[in-house]
Amino acid sequence: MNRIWSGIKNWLIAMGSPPLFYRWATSSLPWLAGLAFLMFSAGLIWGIGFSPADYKQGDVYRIIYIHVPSAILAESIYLLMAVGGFISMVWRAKIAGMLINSAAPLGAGFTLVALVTGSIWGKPTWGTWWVWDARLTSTLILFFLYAAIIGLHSSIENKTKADRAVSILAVLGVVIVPIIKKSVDWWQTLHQPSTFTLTSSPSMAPEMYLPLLVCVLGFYCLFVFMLSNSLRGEIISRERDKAWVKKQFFKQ
Amino acid sequence: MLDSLQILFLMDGNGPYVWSCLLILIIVTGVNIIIPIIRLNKISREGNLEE
Amino acid sequence: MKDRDDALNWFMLVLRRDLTLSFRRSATYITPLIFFLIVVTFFPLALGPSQSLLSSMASGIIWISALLSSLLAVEGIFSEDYRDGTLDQYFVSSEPVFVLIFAKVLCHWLVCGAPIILASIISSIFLYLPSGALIALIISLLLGTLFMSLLGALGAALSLGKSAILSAIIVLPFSIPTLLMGTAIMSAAINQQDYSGFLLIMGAMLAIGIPGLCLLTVEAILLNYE
Amino acid sequence: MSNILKVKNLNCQRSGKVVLQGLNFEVEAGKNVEIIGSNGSGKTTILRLLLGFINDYDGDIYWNDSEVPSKLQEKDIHCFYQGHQIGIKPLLTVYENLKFSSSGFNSSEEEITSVANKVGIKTFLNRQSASLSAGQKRRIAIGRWLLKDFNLYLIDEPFTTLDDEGVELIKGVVTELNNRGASFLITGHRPSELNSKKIYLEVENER
Repeated sequence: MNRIWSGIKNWLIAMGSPPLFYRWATSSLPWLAGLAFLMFSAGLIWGIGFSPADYKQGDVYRIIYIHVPSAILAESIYLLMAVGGFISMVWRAKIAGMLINSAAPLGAGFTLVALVTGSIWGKPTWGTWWVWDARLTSTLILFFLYAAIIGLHSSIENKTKADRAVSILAVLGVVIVPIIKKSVDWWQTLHQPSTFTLTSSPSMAPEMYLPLLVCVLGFYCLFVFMLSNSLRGEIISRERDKAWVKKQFFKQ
Repeated sequence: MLDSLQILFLMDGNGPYVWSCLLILIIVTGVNIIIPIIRLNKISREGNLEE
Repeated sequence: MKDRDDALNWFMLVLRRDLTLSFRRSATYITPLIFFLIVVTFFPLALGPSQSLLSSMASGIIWISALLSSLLAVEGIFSEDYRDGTLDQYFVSSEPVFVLIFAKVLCHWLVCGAPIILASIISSIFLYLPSGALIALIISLLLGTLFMSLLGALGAALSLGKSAILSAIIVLPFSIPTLLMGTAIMSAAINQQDYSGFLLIMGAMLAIGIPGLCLLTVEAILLNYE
Repeated sequence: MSNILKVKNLNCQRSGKVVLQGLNFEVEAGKNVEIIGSNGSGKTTILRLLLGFINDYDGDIYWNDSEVPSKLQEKDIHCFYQGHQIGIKPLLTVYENLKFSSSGFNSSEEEITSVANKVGIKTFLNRQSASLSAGQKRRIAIGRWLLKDFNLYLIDEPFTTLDDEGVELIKGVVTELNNRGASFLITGHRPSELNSKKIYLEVENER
């Protein structure tokens, strides 16, 4: 058993050094892409195409197969950035700072998808484009947290200093996010909640629930692929004048 | 075959909403995938800074 | 006599250079947008999500946030040029300097005005603004943000190198007429009345503001040269 | 010989300290004048005074042999000013820094590339100026001198951060522009090899 465990540990440490990560990412990118595309499309096709229609909302509930996975992913990316921030603050690992800087736009993208699909979902069901529902409001605030991280990073020229500043914000953010969610829920109950909330849909029948699970897994695989893709670009642009970049990237 | 696609597309009136959500998802993720690739091409074209 | 195309030449030079610079730095036009949306999100959080309450106050909230974010965006309009010496070139050229200052403010308005208007459309959804008022909102904000950019440029010139909050205090009282005109237009539009009268007044304020405020900005910049 | 600029007993005080006292010099058309002095001896004040940035001075400045003292802007003189800060925008590329300058705006692409070639920055033309060294940025500034014909060049310490090759470049550029009738008023810490009339300023406390 501990052989496997030490294998994983070495792999993690290897990932800590940019050249090794770059080589691993370049070699495994096509596989990740294939896996991501497979899982992602399987989940969506199953969810949108074949799962039965909801008795109350009809077919429009199928948006759940896009809205819920991207909302879940948005929050877990923020958690990942907080872990990266913690590592970069404690061990000063350069790769952790780069991880935050490449994961932030992805997280912002998924939060945006969650917001827009949420408001599109609201239009047929409640007639207005936007509802100040607890989940949507906390997703909107999460979007501002992502904007804060991206804004702070782009405003500092010296990239290593920018990484340290952003990791502080990421670690602080992960403490704030649950507090925000609780306070928004409390805010929701304080103002006599509108009679419905978006995703507390009644216990879903298994044939609706399974595609959702596959979709969430598909989204995670998609994220792993996108992260290694953008982290690769980040490493090259950061270590551009290093020897190993010349050897591996410019093939001189 | 054709009419089942028709039903799939229309989804009794709610079709456009579902498909626009899918479109937004594809656009946003597509942009997030393409930007790093463009950045890498720009760097490899510019070559390293020495020369 | 100096041929007229020289002044136009300089105007285009300043405009094109600042446009290229602003598009290179994406932060310049995203920050006002995000600031605007955050300020607008605070109101439902503070006052409750009830639709009727929010839609009755929507135009006021949107207008105040638009003023504040366009003012915030205009803070550092001159600081970079003042620091690296390009501002001196304006005075060396024998062209009227206030024309060049207007070129800079116009470029800033193009870069920061558009995101603010986009953000106001998004926030009209957030705050359930009655649908008739959207066009009036966009027109009044177009004029309003231009006037605020001019005013903010004067504030930035006066507080060049000093603390940024000072320029806000200097400039905000002067933006009250714009705010009143804007909200008057909005309430007229909501009650389906004709609001062209207010638009004309705002246009007149701009007609006086563009040359007047630019001349004052030139004086304010010259203060830092003695 | 017609004088493009004549300065008669110029006195100027800045915040209580006497900066200039009884300064007289002329700049002939096509000739160069160098004002040499240590820091705080008023070199930059002279340039800013000529440009009209500073107005509280006594003494007279005559432009283009006119008997009546006047401001630079009132005379039809094409003047180029380069201060301590050379105004290179790090976010713009080298080409854009040349194009968007007072001299280079309506010059064609060939002119700009040929000037860039002459000052040795042709290979960096479409690279962002942030990644250039201080010496290379100075070459962009020198490139701007060549892009348009000016009557008078007011340059504040052109030789800082320049290697010998850069100094040679400036000598070549200055002589070339002199032949075209332009005159230079340069400030510096030490006299340079340029063929120019040298004027020494003493700092107030050494007197």
